[in-house]
Amino acid sequence: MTNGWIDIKNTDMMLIMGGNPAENHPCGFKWAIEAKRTRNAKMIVVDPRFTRTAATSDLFLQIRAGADIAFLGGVLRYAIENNRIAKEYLVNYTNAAFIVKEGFKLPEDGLYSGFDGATQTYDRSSWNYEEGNDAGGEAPAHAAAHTAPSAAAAKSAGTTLGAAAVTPTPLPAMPPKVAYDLTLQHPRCVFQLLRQQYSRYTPEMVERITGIPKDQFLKAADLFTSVRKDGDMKKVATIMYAVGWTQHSFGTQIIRTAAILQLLLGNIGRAGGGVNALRGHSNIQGATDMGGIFDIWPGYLKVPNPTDVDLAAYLKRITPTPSKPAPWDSFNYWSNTPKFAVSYLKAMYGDAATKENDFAFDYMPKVDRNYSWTQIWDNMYRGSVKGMFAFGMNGVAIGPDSQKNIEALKKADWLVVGEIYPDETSEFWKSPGITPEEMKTINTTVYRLACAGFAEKDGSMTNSARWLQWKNVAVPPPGECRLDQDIVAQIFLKVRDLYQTQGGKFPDPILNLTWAYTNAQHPALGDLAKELNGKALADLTDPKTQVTIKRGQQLPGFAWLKDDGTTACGNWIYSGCWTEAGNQLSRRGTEDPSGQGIYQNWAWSWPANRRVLYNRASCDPSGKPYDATRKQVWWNESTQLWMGNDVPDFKPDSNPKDHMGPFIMNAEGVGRIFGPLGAFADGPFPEHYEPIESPVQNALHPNQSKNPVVKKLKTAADKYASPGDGFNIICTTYRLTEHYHYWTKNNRMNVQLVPEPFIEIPVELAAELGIKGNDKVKVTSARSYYVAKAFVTKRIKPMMIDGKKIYQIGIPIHQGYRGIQEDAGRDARTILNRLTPTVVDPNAFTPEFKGFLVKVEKA
Amino acid sequence: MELSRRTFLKGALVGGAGFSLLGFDLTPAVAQLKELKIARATETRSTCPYCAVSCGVLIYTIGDKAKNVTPQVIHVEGDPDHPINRGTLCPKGASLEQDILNPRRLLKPQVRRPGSDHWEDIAWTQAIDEIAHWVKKTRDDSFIEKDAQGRTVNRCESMAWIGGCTDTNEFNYLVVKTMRSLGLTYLENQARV
Amino acid sequence: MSQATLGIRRISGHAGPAPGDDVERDYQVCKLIDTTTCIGCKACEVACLEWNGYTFTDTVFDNSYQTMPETAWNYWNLIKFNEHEREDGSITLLMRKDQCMHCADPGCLTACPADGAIVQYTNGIVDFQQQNCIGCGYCVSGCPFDIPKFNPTTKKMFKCTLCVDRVSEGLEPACIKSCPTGCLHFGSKDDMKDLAETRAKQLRDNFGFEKAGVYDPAGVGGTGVIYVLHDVTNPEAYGGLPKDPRIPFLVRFWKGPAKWIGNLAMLGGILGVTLHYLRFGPKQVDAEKRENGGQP
Amino acid sequence: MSVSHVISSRRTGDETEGRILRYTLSERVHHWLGAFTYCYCLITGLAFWSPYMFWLAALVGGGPTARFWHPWLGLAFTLSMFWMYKMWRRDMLTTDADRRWSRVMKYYVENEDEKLPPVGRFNYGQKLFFWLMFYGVILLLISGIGLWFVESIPWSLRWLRYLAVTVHVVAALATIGGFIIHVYMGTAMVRGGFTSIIRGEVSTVWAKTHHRLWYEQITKGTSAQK
Repeated sequence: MTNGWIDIKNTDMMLIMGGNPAENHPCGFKWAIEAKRTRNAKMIVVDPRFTRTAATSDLFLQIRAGADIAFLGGVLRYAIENNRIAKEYLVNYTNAAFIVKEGFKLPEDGLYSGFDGATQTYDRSSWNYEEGNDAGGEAPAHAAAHTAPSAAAAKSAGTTLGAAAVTPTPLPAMPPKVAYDLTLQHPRCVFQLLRQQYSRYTPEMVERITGIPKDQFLKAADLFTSVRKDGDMKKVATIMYAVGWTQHSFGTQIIRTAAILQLLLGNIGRAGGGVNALRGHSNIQGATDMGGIFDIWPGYLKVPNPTDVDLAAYLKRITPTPSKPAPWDSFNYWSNTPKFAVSYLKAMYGDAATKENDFAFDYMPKVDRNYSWTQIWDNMYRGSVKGMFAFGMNGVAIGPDSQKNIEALKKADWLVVGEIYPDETSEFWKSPGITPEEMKTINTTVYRLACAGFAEKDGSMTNSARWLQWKNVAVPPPGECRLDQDIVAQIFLKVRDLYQTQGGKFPDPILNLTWAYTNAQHPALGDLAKELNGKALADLTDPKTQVTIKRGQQLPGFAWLKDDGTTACGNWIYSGCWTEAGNQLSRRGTEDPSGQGIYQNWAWSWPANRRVLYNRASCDPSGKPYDATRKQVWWNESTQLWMGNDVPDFKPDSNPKDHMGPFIMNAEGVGRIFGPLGAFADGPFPEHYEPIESPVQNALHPNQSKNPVVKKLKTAADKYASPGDGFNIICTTYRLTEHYHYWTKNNRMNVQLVPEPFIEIPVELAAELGIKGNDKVKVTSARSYYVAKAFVTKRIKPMMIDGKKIYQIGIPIHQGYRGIQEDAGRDARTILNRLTPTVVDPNAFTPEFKGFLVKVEKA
Repeated sequence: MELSRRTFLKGALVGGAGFSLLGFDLTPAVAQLKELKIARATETRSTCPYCAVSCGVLIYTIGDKAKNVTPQVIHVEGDPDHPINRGTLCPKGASLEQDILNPRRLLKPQVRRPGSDHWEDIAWTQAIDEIAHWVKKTRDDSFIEKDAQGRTVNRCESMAWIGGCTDTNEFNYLVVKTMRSLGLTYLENQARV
Repeated sequence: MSQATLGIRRISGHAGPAPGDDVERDYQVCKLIDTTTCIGCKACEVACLEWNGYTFTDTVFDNSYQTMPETAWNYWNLIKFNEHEREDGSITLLMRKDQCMHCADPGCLTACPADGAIVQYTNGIVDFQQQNCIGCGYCVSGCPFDIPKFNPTTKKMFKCTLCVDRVSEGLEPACIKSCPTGCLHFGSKDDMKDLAETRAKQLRDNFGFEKAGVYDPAGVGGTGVIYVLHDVTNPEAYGGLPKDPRIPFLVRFWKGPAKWIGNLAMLGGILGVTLHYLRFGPKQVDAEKRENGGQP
Repeated sequence: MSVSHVISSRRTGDETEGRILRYTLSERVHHWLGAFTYCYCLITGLAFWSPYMFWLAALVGGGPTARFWHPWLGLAFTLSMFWMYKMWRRDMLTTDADRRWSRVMKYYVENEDEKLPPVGRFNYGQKLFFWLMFYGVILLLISGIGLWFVESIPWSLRWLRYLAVTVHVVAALATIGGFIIHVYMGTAMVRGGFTSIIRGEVSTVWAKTHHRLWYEQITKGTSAQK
């Protein structure tokens, strides 16, 4: 989230779309209710179903699953046409005034410039700024230069990953001096391109694509943009979303549209504003920060690819250089990448990482293609992935196309599952439909290790608002269960012994990995947290403040990291979490003097305990907060420093006159309305594309209906439906508030709340198919089938999409083949994700779980 | 209400005295208050493992940390001091007692041998030993030091690690650290799905 | 009398006044349920079951998010889900937490014949004392909200106790503490009424719910549980919340005037025959009458 | 009318040394069965009826036990009532004589029986009492079942719950009224009445004065048959 859970109480307007916080984040949703109760904030909910979030909303719109960009594009057009934009914010804090190079083409026909049909990729060199100076009128009186906002999606607001696709061909650099036009009139300035791009998203077009009636759409657009009526900068609007946006073949671009809308309205960086991703799992943010995904190192450092022949080449490729209008200034904080990368390598390989061997750069694997989730199962299905560790992740139940995952596991050699309950992945070899004979032919060795539950482990978890919080051990692990970290440590140390005694392929990284834990077989999570924070490997002195840190001491923060090997830090964004002052993660200060829900002394949030990101943008260019009642940070003329209730997300001593951009992580220093060059795989502006399995053609450009860069997988198990072959009902999947994925089906209490899986079917469709409430229903997709009871409801209405009557159904994901009800034979033991298609978003590689085609019939 | 002396007396007295329409009743209608079950339990502060709101929870366990007691959970409630949930919990968080104390918990390592139709128990040491051998064999069989263009890549594409989104930061760091040192490129977690 | 007894204001089936009646000063507890901010998440149902530790039951899906059709002897509070069609044709989901209302004038206590089976504490909580309950089910007839539930095996009645064990130790009830959106609120009756009126006014003025209001039925003397409803003129839409709940007339008649008439009739009958006997004495058979000279 | 009974083969009306059999053994047994069950239901009913009498329940084993047995013994009483109905149905029909009797009932109350028309086996008061009990027990049964399973009466039919309570109470009060008079008459007012239901015999004089028509019918009947 750019802001935080409690910060939502400061908002005046909420758009909740692509997420269902009342059901999936109930205790976080309290703050949305608090905003309604204490500030009369209005809540707009847009969802394919009338959910329990919609029940407390002021305006609910039912939308067709997969038409989110069309709706948001329409709201963008409405805001521009009705001048509901934060002009000063737009000019100074976004790249609206930047001028784009010749040769860039908007996708009227569905394709940006540079598309190569054969490889289904773009040559993105034309998506760049033009070099030059003030191309508009003469420079205005005060140096009201403009800074471009960072790719709001990059680190925080956007995708779960924010990693750029790994493209082997090197991209041209962004010009250091960018041409700009402060009056925003230049035909190729970003603002005009934005206006032209969304001029096609008229209310009529929005109705055709999304199925939302024109008047309803206009009511919502007017209500949401009303925060900027007549240029009023006091009010703030927030956008809250979840996997309802990410799980599409254009998921990243949906979130981009929201980010652009919030930049246009000047809501990013404001208390009660921002684009807030309601992350799913308790430590999904932490696991990603820690580099638990293939394309990043801890701290979102890009993973090296084979063209990085040495450390220098690697650092040159991934360290951005400023690209901004001449009079402006850009902190471009990613310029410190070398310090972070070298400190990480020192943390990994300690003394074995020396200046001479490029700090053991070659010990790290280099990546030159997509190794994401669906690729793992695809390659296991093809036989190249032989073994898998699955610790607390139920790959078979997650899918997509669970049957393919089961087939893949049959071909693997070994599988190690670390779980606390019997799950589908560990028992793939006896999943429903496998005969005893076939079981004999499955040669996979499966180890199921009994792990410890959450109450049996300490350690920290990072929540959706980037707060790291320490938890304590309440009960010992039952039976012979072992702590997860002990299991991984013992397996690794055993592998290391084998390499020491028997040798083997390239043992160096294994042998030289640092393992300085007080108890090697049982690494204490406190030791690991200290390693994350980072320590000095030599005496360090800060020239400005003359403060010295002794060798071996914990570093106070990432400002102290060096690229000469004198500091080690496991994850630069977590530096500051366990300093010499002790474990910051277990702080429990409950004071909140500003009343904005910042809670500076509660636990610790990354980066550097900042609670609201880009909070410099909550002030006007002269450094005065837009809304005095919700002051976050401000420029203190006397001390010549930024100060505030929150840690300023800014260079502390940068005078507003220097006009440094508030989005310090971007090379431009400002928000990216236009996502240049390699930022995004499918276009600098979001364009509406139909889901891979869609009942209708794209109303904007029928011949390019789907996202051009999305590739289908090609094994026998990858099948895709089209309306032609009888699949004409849109199906969306989601979680319930009473259940948690495939976990609480083992919990007697939650099973009592919702005892059986069900399928939400509109009353009209049920009537057509002769289905009554509680009847057993079979849903079939191109890949497989799913059986559950019918929940005939009035909360999903039929929709008119482009003249066609379309039905939508909704299915919760919680059924598996091991669980209390499953073992008692009280449900059909079919996994929902047998239905879902194996196609992913080109930037985040998230499968398209929301909005695919199915058939429905009585079972 | 236990048969107190007074009730017994009253019953006997009235029984003997025969009819008395306006009988004077001595039964004390004492409302027996259930004593507060968490009054003396040990209170441990933790975080709910389910969603990313990170509600603070109080886990009440029996005993007062004395040596001769194995703590067992008797109740889980919201942590009123936690600034985000302020003592509230959702239906999953409120039922955490059933997650900690659950008869379906796996209690020992098991293995399914190739072609077998059942789980077999296996000792921890043997399981770890076998897994380590599998890891080494799979890595050695398929480790790629140089790619087609002869550039150093040092990666192992035949093993995958998935998981970790409800486990701690420190565990995830340990996993990334060990798996990257093995050269794994297939490294994924729920953030992806 | 033990301290607990002094805290009791009314006792069911009790001859004479309750020992603690009007003896101790105490605030009236009140649970506010703001159905306009209820998200039907069932945290209250779980918190109640977890705190009171009663057993689980096998439930069946029945075309609704609702856990079960009615509260049960081991499920004291239940959210009623209703897909409600508004005037303008749009659908909304009305969710109301159903549990004992802790009436000021409880129908269950009035109807209960057993001594001490139902008590009303000085803070307004109405509580079943299972050890005194004789399982006759009169409270089922007395309750205007159909709350008391019978356990067929132990032959005892059960209902929400408003966590009297927590409240008496100064804690708030478990369901209220757990409610994620703060739709449930705990405090004195005056504070909660004030909070409810303010919220209802805000709903009328700022959120377009002209008929929003506070549900605190006078028919039962006001309740320890009050609702804020989107439309207080139509409480029935919230899963059968009675419009004007009061103790049923026949129950009041039976426990009131009929009781005294009956007692008087019986006393009168006994008195009557005794007087008759004194006045007329026994009947004489012919032979005896002749010997006694025909006196009566 | 009389039922041959294993214990005693004698029929009502048999005359031995100036004693006439008024009630056979089975009639007496059923009467006392009904009496006992009614008394139990009376005591426990009164306990549930008024707080001031709740201590009665303690007498008969405590509230729950009282509540447990009350319905079952209620059923037993109903059965014995029906059985008595089967036995005395014909004798209990109101005749013209009864109507004339009722008009001058005042004398009966004031013990001037001689001014009353002759009476059959049961006088009109006894008949009224019988029918009172008979219809009373039917009402008690129906409303009792409603009370017994009150939790299974659905909320939509809740008026049935309230009606059940009221009907049960009113019917009970009626039967209690009758019961008081019945016990009073049987024990205090009519000497020999009590022994008649205990031992089954009455003196011929008793029969002549209280139930002349029954006496004549019985003695003429037997002499005629003899």
